[in-house]
Amino acid sequence: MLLTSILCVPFVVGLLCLFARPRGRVEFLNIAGFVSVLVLGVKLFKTVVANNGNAVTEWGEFLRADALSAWMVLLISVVSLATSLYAVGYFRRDLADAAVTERRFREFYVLTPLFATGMFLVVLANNLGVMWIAVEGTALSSVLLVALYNRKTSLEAAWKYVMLGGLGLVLALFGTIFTYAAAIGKTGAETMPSFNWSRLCGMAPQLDHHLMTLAFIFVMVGYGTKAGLAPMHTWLPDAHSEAPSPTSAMLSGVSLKIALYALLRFHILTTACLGSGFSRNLLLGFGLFSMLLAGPFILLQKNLKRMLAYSSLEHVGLICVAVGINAPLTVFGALLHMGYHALTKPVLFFAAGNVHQQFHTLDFRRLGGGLVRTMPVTALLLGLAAVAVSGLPPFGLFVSELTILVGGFTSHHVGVSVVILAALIAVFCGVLNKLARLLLGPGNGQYPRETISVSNVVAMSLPLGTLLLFTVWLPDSVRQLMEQAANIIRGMP
Amino acid sequence: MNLQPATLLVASLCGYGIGAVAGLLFMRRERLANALSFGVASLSALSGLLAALLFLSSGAGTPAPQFELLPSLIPSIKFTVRLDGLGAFFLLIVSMLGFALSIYSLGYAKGYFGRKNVGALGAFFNALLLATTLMFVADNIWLFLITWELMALTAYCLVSFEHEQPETRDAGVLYFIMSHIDAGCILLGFLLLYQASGDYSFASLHDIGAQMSPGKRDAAFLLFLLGFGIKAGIVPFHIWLPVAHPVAPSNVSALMSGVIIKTGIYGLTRVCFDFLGTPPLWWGVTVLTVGTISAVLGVLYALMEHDLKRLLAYHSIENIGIILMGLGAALIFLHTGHPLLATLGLIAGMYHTINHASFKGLLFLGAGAVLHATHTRNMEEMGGLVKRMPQTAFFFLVGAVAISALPPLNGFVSEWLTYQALLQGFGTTESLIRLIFPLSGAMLALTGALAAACFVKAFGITFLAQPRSEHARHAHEVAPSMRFGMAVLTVACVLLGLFPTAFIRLLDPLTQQLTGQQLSAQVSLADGLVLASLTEKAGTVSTLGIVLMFVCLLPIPFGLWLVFAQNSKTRRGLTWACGQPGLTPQMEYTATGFSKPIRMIFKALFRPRRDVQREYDFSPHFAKKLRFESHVEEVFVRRIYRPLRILILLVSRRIRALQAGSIHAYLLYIFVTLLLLLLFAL
Amino acid sequence: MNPPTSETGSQLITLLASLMLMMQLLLVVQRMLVTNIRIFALQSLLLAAIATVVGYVYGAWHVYAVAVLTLVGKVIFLPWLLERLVRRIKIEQEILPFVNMPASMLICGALTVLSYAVARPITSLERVGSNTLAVAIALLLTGFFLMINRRKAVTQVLALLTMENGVMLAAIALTTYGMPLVVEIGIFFDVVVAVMVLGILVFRIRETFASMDVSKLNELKW
Amino acid sequence: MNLELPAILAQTALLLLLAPLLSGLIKNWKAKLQNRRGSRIWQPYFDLLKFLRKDMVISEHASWVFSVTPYVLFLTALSAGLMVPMVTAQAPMSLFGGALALVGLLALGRFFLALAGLDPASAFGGMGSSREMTISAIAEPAMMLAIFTVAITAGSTNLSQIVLASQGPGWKFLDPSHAMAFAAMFIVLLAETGRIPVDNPATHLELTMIHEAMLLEYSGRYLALIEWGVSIKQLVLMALLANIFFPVGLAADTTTAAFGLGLLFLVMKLIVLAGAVVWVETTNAKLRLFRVPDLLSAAFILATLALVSTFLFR
Repeated sequence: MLLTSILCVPFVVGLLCLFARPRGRVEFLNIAGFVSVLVLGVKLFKTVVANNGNAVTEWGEFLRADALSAWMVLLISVVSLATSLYAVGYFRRDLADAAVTERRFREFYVLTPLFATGMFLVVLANNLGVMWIAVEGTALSSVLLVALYNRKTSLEAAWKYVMLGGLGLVLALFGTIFTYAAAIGKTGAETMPSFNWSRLCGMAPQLDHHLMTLAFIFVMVGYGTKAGLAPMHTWLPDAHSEAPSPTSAMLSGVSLKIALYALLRFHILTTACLGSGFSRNLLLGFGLFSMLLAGPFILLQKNLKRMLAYSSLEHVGLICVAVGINAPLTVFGALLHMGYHALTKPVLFFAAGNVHQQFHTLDFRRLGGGLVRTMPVTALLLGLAAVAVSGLPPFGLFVSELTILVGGFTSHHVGVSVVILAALIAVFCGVLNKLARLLLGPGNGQYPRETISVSNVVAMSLPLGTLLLFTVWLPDSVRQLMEQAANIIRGMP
Repeated sequence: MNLQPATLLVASLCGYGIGAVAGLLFMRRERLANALSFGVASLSALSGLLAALLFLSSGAGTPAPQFELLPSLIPSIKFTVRLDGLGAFFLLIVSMLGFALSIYSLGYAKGYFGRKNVGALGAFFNALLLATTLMFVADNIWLFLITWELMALTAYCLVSFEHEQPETRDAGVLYFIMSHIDAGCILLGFLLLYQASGDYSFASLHDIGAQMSPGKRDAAFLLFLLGFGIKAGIVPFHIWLPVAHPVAPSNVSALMSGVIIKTGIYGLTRVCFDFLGTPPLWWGVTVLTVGTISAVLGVLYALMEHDLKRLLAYHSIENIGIILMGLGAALIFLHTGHPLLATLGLIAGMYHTINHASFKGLLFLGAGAVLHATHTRNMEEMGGLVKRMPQTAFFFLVGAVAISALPPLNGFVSEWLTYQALLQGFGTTESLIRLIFPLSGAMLALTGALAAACFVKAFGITFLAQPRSEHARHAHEVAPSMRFGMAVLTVACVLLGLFPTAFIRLLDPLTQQLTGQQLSAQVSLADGLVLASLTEKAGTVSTLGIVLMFVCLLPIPFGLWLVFAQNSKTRRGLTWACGQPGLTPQMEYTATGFSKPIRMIFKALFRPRRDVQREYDFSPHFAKKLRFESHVEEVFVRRIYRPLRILILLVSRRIRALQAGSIHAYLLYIFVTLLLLLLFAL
Repeated sequence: MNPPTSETGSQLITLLASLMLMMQLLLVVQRMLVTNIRIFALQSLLLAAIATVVGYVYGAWHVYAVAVLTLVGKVIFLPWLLERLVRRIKIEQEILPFVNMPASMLICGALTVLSYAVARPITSLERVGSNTLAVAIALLLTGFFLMINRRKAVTQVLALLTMENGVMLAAIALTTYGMPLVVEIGIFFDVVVAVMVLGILVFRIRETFASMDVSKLNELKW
Repeated sequence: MNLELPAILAQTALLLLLAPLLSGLIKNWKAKLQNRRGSRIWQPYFDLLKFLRKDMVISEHASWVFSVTPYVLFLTALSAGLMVPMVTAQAPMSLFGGALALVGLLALGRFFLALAGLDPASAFGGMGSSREMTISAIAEPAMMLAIFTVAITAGSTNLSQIVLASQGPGWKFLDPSHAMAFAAMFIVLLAETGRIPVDNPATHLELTMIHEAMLLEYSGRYLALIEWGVSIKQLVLMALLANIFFPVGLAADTTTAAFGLGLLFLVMKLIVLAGAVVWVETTNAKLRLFRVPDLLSAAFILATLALVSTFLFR
């Protein structure tokens, strides 16, 4: 019942929020829901580790959680919890400023749990078709969140998001159907083949190679769009910058990785089927391209949240490259990186949200500088998270990036590693250049000193604290889980 | 109590940690934060100093203490610390400077009270010392890289401390970008080494170069040279240095110039002498050439400065060049199979490293004191400070004499050793390449003479003559703690200058570790009074002897006074001003004027831009107002960095145009991607 | 177990599929919005017909369900919804597309050829009809092109839906039985919800921008 | 350890006494060549005595640096002189430093003199300091290279060792490299001692003076000390030039005859050198300040050629 309850809790919370009356109760429901999901997620992770990496299944293999899924569940629940915590202070202030209406407020609290449910379903569904449906569900629930403010720009962003995302999903569906078709007639009897990933994986070598190649191309472009890989990433900065900050955090923190997860499932299947590096090389290529493309955009960026979005593009690219290299260390590093990035990015978006609520703009030039003076708490947390996201110690992204590089070097992907490093440095330079000028400086005296709610500070410092904790102390069980997940990705269950 | 170096080292590291935390905790109570963080830092530095001295003086045979600082929590990351000869030597440098600076800071930070967050300053200061100290004793790639990055991060925070000034923010950004690039290069270099060794510990990397293919070994060397070179500020990667060092608080400038850029030297020494094995000839030649160019250009650009701290920063480039000359010579000798000479070169480089730390630290502290007193870094607004802050002036003068490589102070000793290494190198090989030795020696001479010229300017314009501004007129002597900090380094300069043989004995563990030789016995003559270069025949010098000579000869002038000048009187009078009454400060020579001959001689390099504006009253012959501006822009900025920056921005702008907001274009990208992939799969 | 009528059925399916492709080409050249919507409805109807034929010929009952869902959803409900939308926002005609008609036709032709080339190695896997898969891929690619070429939000939605038709055609052609019913229904509902969401957005865009021209949505860049 | 007290005392005395004589000699000869009668060659001694007895006026702006400088200048010149073989091959203080220390000591004196030029806040002093430091800076590499050429041949930087090596086998008298190095050194000598064509020791015109500009504020016994120090420096440099390039007649043992012979040779060599200096001073005009680098770079090129030829001919 574990998997079912992980799905049900946020779903029920979302439905309840439709009807719950005082606003406080809605907020409480969300937080409570995500806390319990987190508890369930931890339980799942423990179960999987205790199972020695064997998958937990429910409903006759309809729901299935192996180490990879369990890891993703953990990420989703942590980010959702942080988001729901942050949203309290954020929307209270927005309501006070009349930036959102009561209706939009409720819309957020209903859609966010549904969004989370969709993501949980993506990672827990065994059936590839259901997985697709769930991804589409996350897209649809998040579109309205992106358009929540109903500004011109947010509508534009939402439109681009839904059109490009929808297009990507159609392509992904095409690929999914091809995958399904590749299995027909290969199991002997002319019966309905199973659409379950685990079953397909088991018979992977017998799948039709041509179809699988085509399927992976469509899936790559399709889910790649959703995961924000360049050159299909164009919706990403728009959506991330226009969504309310809690939603941006969800989008960047986990939503991208969920699409990537779907992609990875197909990658595992394709590699097992073709036995060649076809999908690996595609991942590598798209990943590198994404990483390289992020640099120029960050260098000339004018908008804080867009800059963060491009940084996400870079990190997703890095994860892809790491998986594409396919060395034990790089895949391990990629998973580690997913986790660390999921803990870091929301904090950055939360901080950007605070900045926006204070100054009503995200334009670097209009913001000027001197955030350390005008908003010391936000500036501190933003600075720390920026240090983390730039891959500097003492935060974990340094470790994961270095792990990936070491893996790349030892598996004779020296050139790729050098490009990775160059891209990382380029992005670092851009981010530093922008944030140093934003954070430092004499400050603008005409704004009132920042008022920051406790929940806000907690929501921002909790992920950072967790990040720091897991940097210096990675429990054995977590490591085991990641190693098992890495083995799954590398096709060695 | 039996004190072990390891215990003292741990105490020192913990101390810095406590100092950092204390600074943060008591942020709101700045006096307490100041006293606690810098007080604890000075004690920690003292402990580190003791640890280094204990280890270094225990002789070359002592096994290096090695221990785990923290249990390993993430697989493959080990916090192994090992205090070997090289590490201990640099620990000595950082602790010596750390001690002096911490005490100095107690007074210096008072200038920030009520204005800036002194607690944060103390915290970052401690953190920087912690990271640097740990970096010097790291025995593992991971720990090294982590501390390396932390060092860059904390140094960035300190450079940007006075971030209200736009130039400070820009400088910080430039500094951090360059440090990140150097970290990237170093990382790649280490990855290449790791590829060959398969282990992260430094022990496993020892002589790993022998197992690498020549191509990879050369690549690793170049990467390290680039990475550590950027950190050390070699030309042409030095552009961050004269920008970043001056804008930091002066105690931090001193630390950056004294220690942080030395981390590059540390890394290069560690890598070249410990890891990469017997070097090919061109490594040494490259290092020597780079060093020579850095030295000459560094001092030339220093001469053009009239910002006191920028001037000092350029001198750091010069001195790094001199250090590299010693190291480069040593690398050549390693190649030609002359370990003794290599050791001499290494000693010259190391000696100059600690010397530079002491006198450059001292000079920056002096500059800080001047800044504290006059609130300006512009030399043209100073003058006459020798009467208003006599002790600071004295300390600064000692530093100036030392950095100009004048006997009997420490700068002279290390440059003497460098000369000796270079001269003896001539005989080590028959190939034409040996001409490089005397030629770099000549350039070293040029450097030394230009440095002397520069410090005549720096000291003369800043401290002597009449005050050139109201600020300078109202200057006052600085707090006792600041003077004490300077005094510590002054004493270090004098001791290092007068007792070179004793100090070289401390270098025995280092040379034993890196080249397998110990020179302390060979270079010491007459019970250590005289320093010889390997043999007595090749050349000797005794700074202490020179001082003794001075003392012995001093009776001559005094005897003359007694005999002839008993009745002569001394009185104060006006300075000759061509008979005009009223000598004004405007008549004094300025810093810009002082360096004009040099500027004119090296016009081709400097390309000075002059801007003269005259305002006339009634006759074109009598100008009412005259405004003169002269700018010198660095050739590398002009020719490389600015075009590069423009190019990057241009390319970025082009790329950015791909994403101009049209959803149709976006769809097209996906479409084309899909089609390409489909065609590819056909 | 193949029924004897499979040969005829196969031919019928091929015919219907090629008709679908023709509808697609008509869409490419047609600029009236309402007509576009009706052509799409017709195309969906053809899809439903194919599903019925498959269901009948192969005796796969749940493919009927697909046919019914398509009929209800894509032939009736969605066109109705879109037409209502178009009428409410009072825009009838597409403004000039980026590529003119003859060039569009040429491109679509090229895309169809490409589709055949792509589908060639896997035609042997087709269960129903011949070259149905190629048609499906062609539908997808031309739909994609349509989406790029058109400026109006509603046409873009339509293009997306035709692509979806192509996907469903591929599903039927490749798998005989369609996919598991749960998946089919899920996909169907997702599509419907997607169109409703799109509708909401189109409406809001129309309200805010006083235009439905998506090429004017270019405030967000870089 | 060759720290023999008599030798030290003797050489100190020699330096102190011979230096003014050398200056006087040059002045006198120069005057003669210019068809003037000129001052007596003993005149510098009388000047020094007079300066010593005079009262001093020190600028009100000057600081302790101004007062310290005469001592530093005097002591550095004297100490440097003790490291140079003059009469005996073994200089009394040669263990305490060789060519490098000598250059360093002279530079120390110059450093302080330049500071003292800036100290009294006069425009002239600063001008002199600036020019002096510039010229010495560009003279230094040439000097070092010339010294290196000799040092490399002898395998030592120790001046006594160089002289001793020259008396051993394998030493070619005035081989091409040494000739060029000598020429370079001679130019440097002119620059370092403030002679025409680099500087005019007899001028007080602000446009041309270099060395004198720094001394402008000195008077009385400080001036005496400085003048004496400067002349000692001149003597030291000329003795250096004479003895390392023409190492003949230096006393190798401690007999009186050897000493006498050595002294005789030294005086002769100095007379020849002084003659050369006088000849150059009389036949040349002073160069413009910004032409001086050309001269000194010529010296540098000569020294480089010397070095290259060492490489070629060995």
